[in-house]
Amino acid sequence: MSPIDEFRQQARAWLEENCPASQRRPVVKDEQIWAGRDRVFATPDAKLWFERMRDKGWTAPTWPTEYGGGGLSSEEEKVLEKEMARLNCRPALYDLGLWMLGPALLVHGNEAQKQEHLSKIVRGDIRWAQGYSEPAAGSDLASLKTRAVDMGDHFLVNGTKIWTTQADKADWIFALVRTDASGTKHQGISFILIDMRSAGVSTTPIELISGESEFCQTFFDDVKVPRENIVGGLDNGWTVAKELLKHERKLMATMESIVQREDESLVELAAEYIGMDESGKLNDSNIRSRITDQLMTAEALEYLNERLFFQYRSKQVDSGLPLTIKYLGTNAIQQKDELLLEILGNHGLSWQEQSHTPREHNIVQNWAYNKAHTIAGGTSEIQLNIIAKRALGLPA
Amino acid sequence: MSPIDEFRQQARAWLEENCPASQRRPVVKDEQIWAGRDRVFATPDAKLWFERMRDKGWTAPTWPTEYGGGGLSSEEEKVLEKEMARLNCRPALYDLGLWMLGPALLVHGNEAQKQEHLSKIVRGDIRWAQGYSEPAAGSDLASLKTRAVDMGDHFLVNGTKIWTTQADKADWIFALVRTDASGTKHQGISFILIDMRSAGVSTTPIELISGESEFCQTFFDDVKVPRENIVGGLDNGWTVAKELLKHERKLMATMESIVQREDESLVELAAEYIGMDESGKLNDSNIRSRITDQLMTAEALEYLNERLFFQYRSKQVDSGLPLTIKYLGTNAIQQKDELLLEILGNHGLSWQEQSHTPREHNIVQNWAYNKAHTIAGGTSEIQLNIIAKRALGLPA
Amino acid sequence: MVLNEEQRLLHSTIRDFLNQRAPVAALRELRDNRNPQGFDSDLWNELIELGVSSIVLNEDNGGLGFGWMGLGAVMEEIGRHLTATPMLSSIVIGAALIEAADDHHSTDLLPDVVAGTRNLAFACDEGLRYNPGATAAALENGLLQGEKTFVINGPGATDFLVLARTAADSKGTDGLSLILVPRDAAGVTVNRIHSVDGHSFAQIKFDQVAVDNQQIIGVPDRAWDTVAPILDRATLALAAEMLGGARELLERTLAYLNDREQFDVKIGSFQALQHRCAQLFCQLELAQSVVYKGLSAIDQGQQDVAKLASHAKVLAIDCYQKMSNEAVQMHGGMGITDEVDIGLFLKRSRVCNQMLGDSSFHRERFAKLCGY
Amino acid sequence: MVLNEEQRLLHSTIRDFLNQRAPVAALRELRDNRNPQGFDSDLWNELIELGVSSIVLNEDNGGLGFGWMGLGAVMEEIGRHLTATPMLSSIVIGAALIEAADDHHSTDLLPDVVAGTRNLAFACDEGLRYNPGATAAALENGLLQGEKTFVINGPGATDFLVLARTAADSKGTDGLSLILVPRDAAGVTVNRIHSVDGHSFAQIKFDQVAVDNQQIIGVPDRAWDTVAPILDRATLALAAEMLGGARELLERTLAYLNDREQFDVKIGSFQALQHRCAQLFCQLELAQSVVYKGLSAIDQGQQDVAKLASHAKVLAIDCYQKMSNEAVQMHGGMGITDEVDIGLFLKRSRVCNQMLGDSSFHRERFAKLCGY
Repeated sequence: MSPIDEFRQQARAWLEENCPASQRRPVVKDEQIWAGRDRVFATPDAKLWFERMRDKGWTAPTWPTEYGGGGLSSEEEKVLEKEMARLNCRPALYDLGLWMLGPALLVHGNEAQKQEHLSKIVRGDIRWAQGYSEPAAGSDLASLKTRAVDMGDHFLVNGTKIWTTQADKADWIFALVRTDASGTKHQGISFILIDMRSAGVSTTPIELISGESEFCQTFFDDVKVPRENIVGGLDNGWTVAKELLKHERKLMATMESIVQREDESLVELAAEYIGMDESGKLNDSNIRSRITDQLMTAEALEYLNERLFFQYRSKQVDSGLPLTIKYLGTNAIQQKDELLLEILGNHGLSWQEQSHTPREHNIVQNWAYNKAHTIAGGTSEIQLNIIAKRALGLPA
Repeated sequence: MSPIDEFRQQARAWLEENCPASQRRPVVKDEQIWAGRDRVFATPDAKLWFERMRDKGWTAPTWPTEYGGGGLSSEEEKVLEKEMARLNCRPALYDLGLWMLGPALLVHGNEAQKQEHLSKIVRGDIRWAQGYSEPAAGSDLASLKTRAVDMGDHFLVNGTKIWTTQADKADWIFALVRTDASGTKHQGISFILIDMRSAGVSTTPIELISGESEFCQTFFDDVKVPRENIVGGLDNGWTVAKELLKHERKLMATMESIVQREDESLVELAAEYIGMDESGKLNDSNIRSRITDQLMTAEALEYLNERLFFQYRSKQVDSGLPLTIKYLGTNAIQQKDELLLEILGNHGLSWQEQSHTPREHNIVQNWAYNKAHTIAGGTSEIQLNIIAKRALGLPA
Repeated sequence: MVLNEEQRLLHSTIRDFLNQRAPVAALRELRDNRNPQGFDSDLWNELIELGVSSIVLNEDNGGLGFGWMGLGAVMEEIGRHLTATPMLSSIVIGAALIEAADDHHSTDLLPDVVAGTRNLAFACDEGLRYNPGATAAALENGLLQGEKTFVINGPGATDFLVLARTAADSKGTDGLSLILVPRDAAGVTVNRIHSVDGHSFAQIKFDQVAVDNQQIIGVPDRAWDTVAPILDRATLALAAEMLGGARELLERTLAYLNDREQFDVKIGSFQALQHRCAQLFCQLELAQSVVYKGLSAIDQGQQDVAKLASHAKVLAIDCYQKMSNEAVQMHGGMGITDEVDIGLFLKRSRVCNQMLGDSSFHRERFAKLCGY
Repeated sequence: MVLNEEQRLLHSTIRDFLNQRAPVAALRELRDNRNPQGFDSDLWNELIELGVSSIVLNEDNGGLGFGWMGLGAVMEEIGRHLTATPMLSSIVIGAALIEAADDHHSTDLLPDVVAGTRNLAFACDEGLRYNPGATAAALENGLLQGEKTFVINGPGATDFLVLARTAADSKGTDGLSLILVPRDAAGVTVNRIHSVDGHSFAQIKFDQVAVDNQQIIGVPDRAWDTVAPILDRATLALAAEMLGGARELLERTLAYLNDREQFDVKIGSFQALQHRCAQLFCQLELAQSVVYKGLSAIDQGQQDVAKLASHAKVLAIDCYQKMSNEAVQMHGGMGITDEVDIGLFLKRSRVCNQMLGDSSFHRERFAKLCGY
């Protein structure tokens, strides 16, 4: 047996033994295990599952074991993911530190920073927020204005960040701040880590059209941040930020798998809400045809992801291919949401109402919430700009 | 009875009396009556119909009677068009002079020019071609390079024009030429009329993907053009050209009506080639749904045209509305062409072949030919630019 | 297919009034206060004073002669301001049904409805989607039994116009009657549905509700002959409202694109956004032309506007849906916050999609009417 | 789902060869000369020398072990160069059918087919569109009667593999057999169809053609069990060819956008065009992923690739159609001239749409396989 097959067997056995049955069902929002000083578990099983995965380092499977990670190769990680998917295992930990900051620290952090932060991330002890966008700096991120003034042993931070995911629940935030305003926009930006308990940090939730408030605006009012919390060197934040964006694909994939886990089957829903004729065709030929469009896109996206995995594995990556994922994936989700809503008919118009089921309400809320997908983390327009320039070589 | 109703009655009676039965059927390409010194008529009826319309001035219904036109108001013209459509009367004359040059001459021509050219256009004695685009000046028309050098009593023209419609059959050409290269691109352009019999004019047909050669490239090699053939003043050609573009809507409407007359009914064709089930539905639900899309677009376009007519009549024109016609109309034609082709199945793949009917061949050829619609006379991209700026006020 | 002088005046009067009296903030207030009847009666009474409830009545019944093009202008403004009113249910459908009955009901009820003291809701839908042919509610032996859902203006109505089966063994739209049921009749239970757009609908149970012949509006068993053309007109009115919303969204989006700067320029200068806006404008004007064609057809006395109604609804659905998605997208992060109004239009568009028949329903009907 | 070392080498060998030996100009020549057999035999023989005819055969039959991913690479290049060859009909379908019969035919015929001395065409379609279930051609009492149309490679074939009904009273795809008929058999009439893309098809009449049992390939009456999976593979090969064409168009268009100047800039700098190109690229890679998934599935021995084949064909149709329309549009006036190659791809795409089933056929099949 090849080493990878051996690993597969071991992983499978371990998961079967250690993943509680209750953690093998699609996860609902309230039962996600988010990192944090005050982390709470929806059930004892969730706690057990998290602790077992954490102790194995499999909350961060490929990170070095010296920082508490699992030390797996990327091929082993893929096998682990497949095995987890096979059993429908829920993710053991949710955190922006895990998905975004950690990989960037591994490349740009100094040893002290790695020692300080990585194992806490793996162990889910700290919940991280991201402080990038500002009210006047969205797609044009580099025009950010939050200042960090060099005071010798510390920096004094003033300004505001928007779209900080659940900053009201976060323990720390990694942020881009302006440390030098004299050069071009992309220069003079630093990547900085800020303890949310620092004096002068405050957050206000932003109510979304889905009725949720997952994001905050975060304000910094004369916040003191120790000098050693700059990552990757003073005025070098843009380089770190770019590194971090590389891991966005991974994040998106994770988010997609989250979405997939909560997923409604279009065909099942349509069969239930619209019905089929004697020959087994859906009664509504218009919706039937659009389901075909959607399934063909969604399944093709899975194949595209799979193809990309094989490309990575064989080190023959078409440089343009990874750039397509966010654009295609977010569109596909929204296309499906619209279809789900329409299939529900007037049951797709509920707003926290008893006359509709939680499942129906969930579809409506997701429909509204997911409008953010083509905007957050680089709008679709920015994605297309990038593809045109980097993948297709069209002039700026 | 109101004067307009009276006119309707008279026009109807006249058409019924004067339009030969053979001229009340959709016109095929070979039977179109094109202007020209050497004009030919496919049938004696066609000649009769043309001469009767010409003598009434109804080849150019709204032009002043002093130049041989019909002297009708625009409301009367609309009535005449409706009555002609009611009887399926074929257009009595086809000519770019009629559609484009004439209206511009009426505004910008001097009396001598009007006297010289307008009545010949009405009478179909001269066939006009248009010389605007050049190989390196398409959408960016103003970058044209064909030069006319002032020699006192005449100009010496050198250069080349492309997409000159059937220039090999045209008697005269109206063209934009550069008379002053010192200013910005839009300055120093003149609008000039050139007799195609002049020494130094030559044409080469361009073969299109439809297999036809409707367009030519026209070359000017030291062509002498009399000074009085400049229209609208030296270096003022861009103003004249813009005037002429205003009439493009009319031209497009005419072209649409030409297309409509040759039109295939999607529903009939689909019923014939695809068949219907016992409940009267087309057997192919995919094509059925796309026929709905197409009919809804095409019929809505008719209503949009009608609405625009009422706006003109009541002098309440939404300035943005006319700008939409070309973009929408040309897209709709192409959308329909694709559908027609698909309905034909493998009979839509013929190429001058006995195994297919002339009707099938015609559909295929139109499909290929009509790809030009979204390019010629201002590409769709230029149309959208114009709408964005002029109708929507977005910044340049 | 253009507004005349009087209709333009009506249009600007309503627009100024709503701008002043009921901007979109009024809907927010209604939503956040969970107003029990689903609309603001003061606002509705003021609109009635401006004449909106009599626009399309016959002159005998106090009609104002603005015609359906005039009504379309009013609906457009209602769509632009997301105004919650009983206009569609009580007037465009309710009053028209009463008037069409052309009997004692017209004399007895119509003045109250027009004055707003009576408020009608048309109770038609029973399942997940609009499908009058599948009506199961039935009147037998003087007792009405059945359940209606998604009743527009249900929570605020004083009386329901219930579509119910009265001919035994009838099928489809044959054998239906229209029955006037007071809200407070014994056996009537009204459950309010707070819909996603902040408007209100109702689910209504009719449990052994006693009905006498006087309560039947129009010809018994033949209601559909009267109801169908009125629903076609209502569908066109609804399409006009939807395009009002779409037009408002386009204007707000253009204003945002002309204001917001990124990369040191107005984002409205980006050609990709310009082209998308231009395409949306074309789509809007195309749909608008069908709505005008339909409204004019009614004004010109054409009886059969069924095909135009379905045509208009489908294009209005496509247009409003696309426009609202694009408006959210082009507003970027702000577009997905509740603070900005865009999301309210987005939600309203999806609710309008379902009212009086969704896209599949009307596409199917259009195809059938065209014979393929 | 990626090419291995050997497959990459094969890919670049074929590409270099076709670039050198058969650029699109070769198709023009074929078209303009009205080449009677519809392909250039010298070119085909050279391709055979490079091994293309044995790529996917079993090793026993001289197969080269490049697998279907390797075949896909060859088809992609054929699509990029619009090369007219008997590859699809004689090899991907024909040789595979002979090989699958696994009897004396394999031994007798296969070497000739692979060597190109025999040239097969699969005669299946009878009506306007691909629909094997509606096969009416029938073999009764040893006589074959029927008419086939749109036979790929028909004019150049030496023998036809005719799908015909052999079981009396059978319906659909049951009761069919595959019959080998030499072109010069008595009663066979071949009419050439010059199709819009410059390729050649044939309409073939079989009038009382005498057939003996030796001419039946595979199991009598049960041909569909063998034919169906082979047509699925052929559909994937065709999809690979189509995406080759689409990819070539994208590259040519990008080159044009990077070259052509208007308004004093490269037109490729216009954002609206950039976004459209980026969307086309996304669409292409999406479709390509389905084709690779399908080809890999064959290589991995998965028997049931029916759903993937239909999926791939539909996306390939959409992609090639859209790409060719956009390529014409972005080439502006040049795009509609015959002088430039773009129009040849445009036409080829529409022909490929119909081959082995159009979009409606495969959408319907996909839906059925997914159970809705």
